[in-house]
Amino acid sequence: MKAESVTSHRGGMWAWLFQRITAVLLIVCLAIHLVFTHIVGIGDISYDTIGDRLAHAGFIAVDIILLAAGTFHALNGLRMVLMDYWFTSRKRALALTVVLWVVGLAALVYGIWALWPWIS
Amino acid sequence: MIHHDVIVVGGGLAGLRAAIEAKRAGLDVAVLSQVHPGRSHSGAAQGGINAALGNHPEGRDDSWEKHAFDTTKGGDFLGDQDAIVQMTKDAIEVIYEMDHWGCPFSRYEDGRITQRPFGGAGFPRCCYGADKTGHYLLHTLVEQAYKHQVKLYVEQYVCKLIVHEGICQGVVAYDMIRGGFEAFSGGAVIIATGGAGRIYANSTNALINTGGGMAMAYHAGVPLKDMEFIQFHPTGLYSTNILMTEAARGEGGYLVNGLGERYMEKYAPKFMELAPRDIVARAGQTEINEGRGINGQPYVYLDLRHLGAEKILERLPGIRDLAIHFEGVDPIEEPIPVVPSQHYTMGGIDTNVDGATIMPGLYAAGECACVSVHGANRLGGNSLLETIVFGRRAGADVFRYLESRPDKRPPNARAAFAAVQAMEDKVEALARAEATENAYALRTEMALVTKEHFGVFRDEAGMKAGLDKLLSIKERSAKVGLRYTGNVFNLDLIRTLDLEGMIDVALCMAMGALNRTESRGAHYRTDYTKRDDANWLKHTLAYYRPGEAGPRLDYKPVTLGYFEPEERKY
Amino acid sequence: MSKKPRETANIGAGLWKATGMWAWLLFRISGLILVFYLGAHILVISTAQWSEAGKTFNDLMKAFEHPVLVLLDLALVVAVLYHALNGVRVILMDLGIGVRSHKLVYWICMAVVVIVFAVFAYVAFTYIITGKGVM
Amino acid sequence: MAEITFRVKRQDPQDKKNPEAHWEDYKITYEGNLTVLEGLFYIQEKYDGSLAFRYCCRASVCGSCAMYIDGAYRLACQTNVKHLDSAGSPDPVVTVAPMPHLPLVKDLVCDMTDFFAKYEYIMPWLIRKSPDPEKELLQSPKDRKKLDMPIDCILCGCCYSSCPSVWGEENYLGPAALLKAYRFEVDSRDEARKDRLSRWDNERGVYRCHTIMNCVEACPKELVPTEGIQWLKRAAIRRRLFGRLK
Ligand SMILES: Cc1cc2nc3c(=O)[nH]c(=O)nc-3n(C[C@H](O)[C@H](O)[C@H](O)COP(=O)(O)OP(=O)(O)OC[C@H]3O[C@@H](n4cnc5c(N)ncnc54)[C@H](O)[C@@H]3O)c2cc1C
Ligand code: HEM
Ligand code: SF4
Ligand code: F3S
Ligand code: FES
Repeated sequence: MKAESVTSHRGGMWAWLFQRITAVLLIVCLAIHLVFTHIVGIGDISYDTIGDRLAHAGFIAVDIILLAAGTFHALNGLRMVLMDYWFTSRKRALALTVVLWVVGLAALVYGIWALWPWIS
Repeated sequence: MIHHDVIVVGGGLAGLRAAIEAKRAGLDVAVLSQVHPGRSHSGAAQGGINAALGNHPEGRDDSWEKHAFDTTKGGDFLGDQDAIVQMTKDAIEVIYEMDHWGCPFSRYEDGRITQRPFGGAGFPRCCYGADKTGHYLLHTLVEQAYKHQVKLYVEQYVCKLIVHEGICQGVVAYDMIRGGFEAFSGGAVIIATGGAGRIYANSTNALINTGGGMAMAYHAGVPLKDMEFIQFHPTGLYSTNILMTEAARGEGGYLVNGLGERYMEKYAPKFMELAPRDIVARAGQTEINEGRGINGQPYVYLDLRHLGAEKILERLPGIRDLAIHFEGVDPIEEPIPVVPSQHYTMGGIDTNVDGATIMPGLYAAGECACVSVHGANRLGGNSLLETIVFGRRAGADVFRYLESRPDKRPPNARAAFAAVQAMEDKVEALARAEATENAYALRTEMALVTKEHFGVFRDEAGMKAGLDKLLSIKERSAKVGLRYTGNVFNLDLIRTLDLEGMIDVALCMAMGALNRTESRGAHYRTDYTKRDDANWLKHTLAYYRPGEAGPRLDYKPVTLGYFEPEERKY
Repeated sequence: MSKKPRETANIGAGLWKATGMWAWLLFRISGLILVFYLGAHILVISTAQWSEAGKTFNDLMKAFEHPVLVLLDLALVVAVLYHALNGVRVILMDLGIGVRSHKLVYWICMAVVVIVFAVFAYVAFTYIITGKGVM
Repeated sequence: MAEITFRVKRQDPQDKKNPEAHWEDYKITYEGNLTVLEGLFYIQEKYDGSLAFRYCCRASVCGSCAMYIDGAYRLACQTNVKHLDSAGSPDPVVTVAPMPHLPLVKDLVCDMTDFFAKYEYIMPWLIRKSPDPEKELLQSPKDRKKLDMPIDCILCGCCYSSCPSVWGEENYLGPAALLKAYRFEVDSRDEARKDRLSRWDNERGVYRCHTIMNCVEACPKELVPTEGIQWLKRAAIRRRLFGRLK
């Protein structure tokens, strides 16, 4: 063990905390999402039915939360896994974090673009 | 060659406390230990550590004077009273110090340290942390050693002192991890290697308590003092001799024989189970010898059931675990089978109140030393105290010694080199030897001889026979050899090297015991059942005689001055 | 403390018998599956904006109604449920709840997974067989 | 008289001719009870002086003899062969291996250097800022009770060897060191502010623990390092949000 390589990893609490917070958001929103798409609406998913559902502001909110929280949760989760095995040094971990933020924000923008017609 | 100002051999309570004190005085200190300091035998101590804090509701009138008197009387007046007074005075301070360093003692409602009654003490003055006091104290000191950045050399088996012109200048150690012998030179050496319990087959001690430190000093010409006084603890587990702490009786446990009687009524009606250990051990052994063991078997019961599950779980959880794991009985439901077992070596390297030996530069502290505070019999809870008090004093005195030393020359490199060479030659010879004797068989044989002939009860004929056997074992031990010559973690080497020292220590014990024609404390002779102050109020000193089988015995007077010897009744 | 804790003692369990480790490994794998699914999901949904009136999207959705894909969908539900319920267990432990009885909590969570999955499976199989939803 | 076979994993990396791991069988006869440690001494004395293993107290308090016995973390001195799975069989076999996932010194002896380096790194000592009182530092029994679990740690290394987070990342501090940190942070007498916190409040510290619980499973003292680690995570949050650890 090199003491330096331990100390150089500052922080981590916020990432950890947000992983939990997003998890709680996800479990609520995902439940709603799944029930409506896979039970209520099974076999009946199309551009129009989705459009109808999304006409409710509530559903739009759920989907946007799903998108944002999901993206953070997924990419931070991915980061944790990668840092356990391949991105162990401080430099690599930092690079990974930056790349994942870029990917995440891009995904978010793209996702919102996809939902835009219903949002506006 | 590695150099430090002070070399401490042994990382138990005594060694660590000495190292921390010397380090705080500004010296560069190294601790060499055969196992990681946190694994030292001190960690096995269960019951507690004595100090007249007066925290217990019934102990308000306690004082260090009373503690000193109990200690002196418990030791059958063989203890040096100046040392005892020193220890009991320092006791209070060192306990508070350990607390300030984080030792997790158990607590009263008002937040003060708890105390419990212990054998031979007039007041409940034994401070404790559940029944793992030694473990807590040891880890506290390990932590402090890390904090003070004491240099720790772990898994170094020390086997020889480097002596140059009569001054101790370091040690030679076998590096168990990297292999090979290395010289550690220093301005002073403190030996703190603990007891020699393993010279007995029925010991409660750790497997590494072979008396290596005592043997090293002895071979270098420093006398061993009062070695005939071996303490037997009344309650070792029947099958493994693992200790059931005195605290079990302190908390109210009963000792019961095969007839279901609390037999201590016959031997110490006032103190009952809490009489000093020698008396309780003899009582147990008598019951067993006279056929009153449980179902005629050679053991008696330690019964805790009436304490109730709650008290056992809170105050004696460790005891319960040990009884379950090693004897298969749960003390909450069943009585525990126990036998008297070898427990403590009152004797050891002869030192003064500051831990200094007769050899300049050589110090000793802890169980391996004999300042003589325990006299002929140690009271429970006093030896943890001894390790810390005298470890601290030794550490402080080393500083004074190094400051005042007129000769400031660095240790002699040639002497160090020669000592390493001597060890290497010895191993070479062992490896090449045509081994006709088995070191392990000899060791077992020796341990059984001591157990049989130098046990709780001793007599002339038995001890003579035992001594003869020991001498023949000593002779045969010259013919052992090594079966494995690898470098790394060579247990064969370590255990073979141990043998010589163990036999020599056993011989000191045996000859001292045979010579002493009286009964005093733990040394009980059926042919001389009375204490004889006129002839024997004196310490035995055993000197090494190179080339001869046994030691040369000498005697020196006991320091009195505070309490007059009186009859010892409980 | 139990009465005679480990008398016939498997004192300390081995790696192969460690429930917690397998729970975590599956959790990790399910998490990774979900990450890739989320990526795919965003892409698929976004096809709604690729062509006029969501034609590409509707075609894709039609394709997803194939029984094999419905089964795959079910597998995904397992992953989500497992991850979600074990996630709840993890969060409970973060709060200091059920650390000492983590195995029991784990099996309770798994029971919930099975029950909820049964509902989904019932709906899905009804759909595969009858071609209609239950509601 | 009973008989049992010890199947011991032997390896001497120093041995140029045979540096690889291999299993060797030894037959042991005994009467009454036999612990695994006693069995190892029997082998060392009767068959093979080169067998290496750690030992000291033989009473399960020093933590020397942690090994992987019959596929589980155990203290050799605490393990009675009667209690193992093979006990009932006519030809019982006990497998004895060093703790997995640690560098090997020889046979059953692992290299614990990193383990203790991390222990030291976490500042395992009571940190005080205010001057010491004349007598003891008062501590209520309730506060003292919080220490009961973590102070029983014997630093045997079982938890450390069993933690998958340690396998993946050599710089993860591991359960034992973090349990030590907990032991002091939770102590009412400790006055460390950021001193120790900065050492465990990071992604090589508590956040690397994924609550895998192998450590709890492995601990021969039945301790629960995870409980301490989770407490630390909450403590870090308490500190950031409310400015206090405890
Ligand atoms: C089971 C048991 C319970 C006890 N309970 C109590 C109690 O309740 N109260 C009480 O007051 N006393 C008790 N005692 C006595 C007390 O524990 C010991 O006397 C005391 O711990 C001795 O401490 P020490 O520092 O001298 O030696 P130890 O703790 O034995 O340390 C010896 C050190 O020396 C090292 N060492 C040994 N040989 C070598 C070598 N050749 N080379 C290098 N290093 C070496 C070892 O590695 C170790 O670190 C108990 C003893 C036993 C056996
Ligand atoms: C449904 C509710 C969900 C809950 C309650 C939940 C809970 C959690 C929690 C608590 C963690 C942290 C584990 C740790 O720190 O060790 C986590 C990790 C993770 N989650 Fe989720 N999660 C949910 C949904 C999702 C979704 C939808 C995805 C993917 C898109 C996802 C992907 C991940 C990944 C990849 C990890 C990292 C796994 C690991 O480190 O082993 N999770 N989840
Ligand atoms: S927590 Fe348990 S397993 Fe880990 S080092 Fe301490 S005693 Fe050993
Ligand atoms: S096994 Fe390791 S990941 Fe955490 S719960 Fe124990 S430290
Ligand atoms: S030898 Fe001390 S724990 Fe086994």
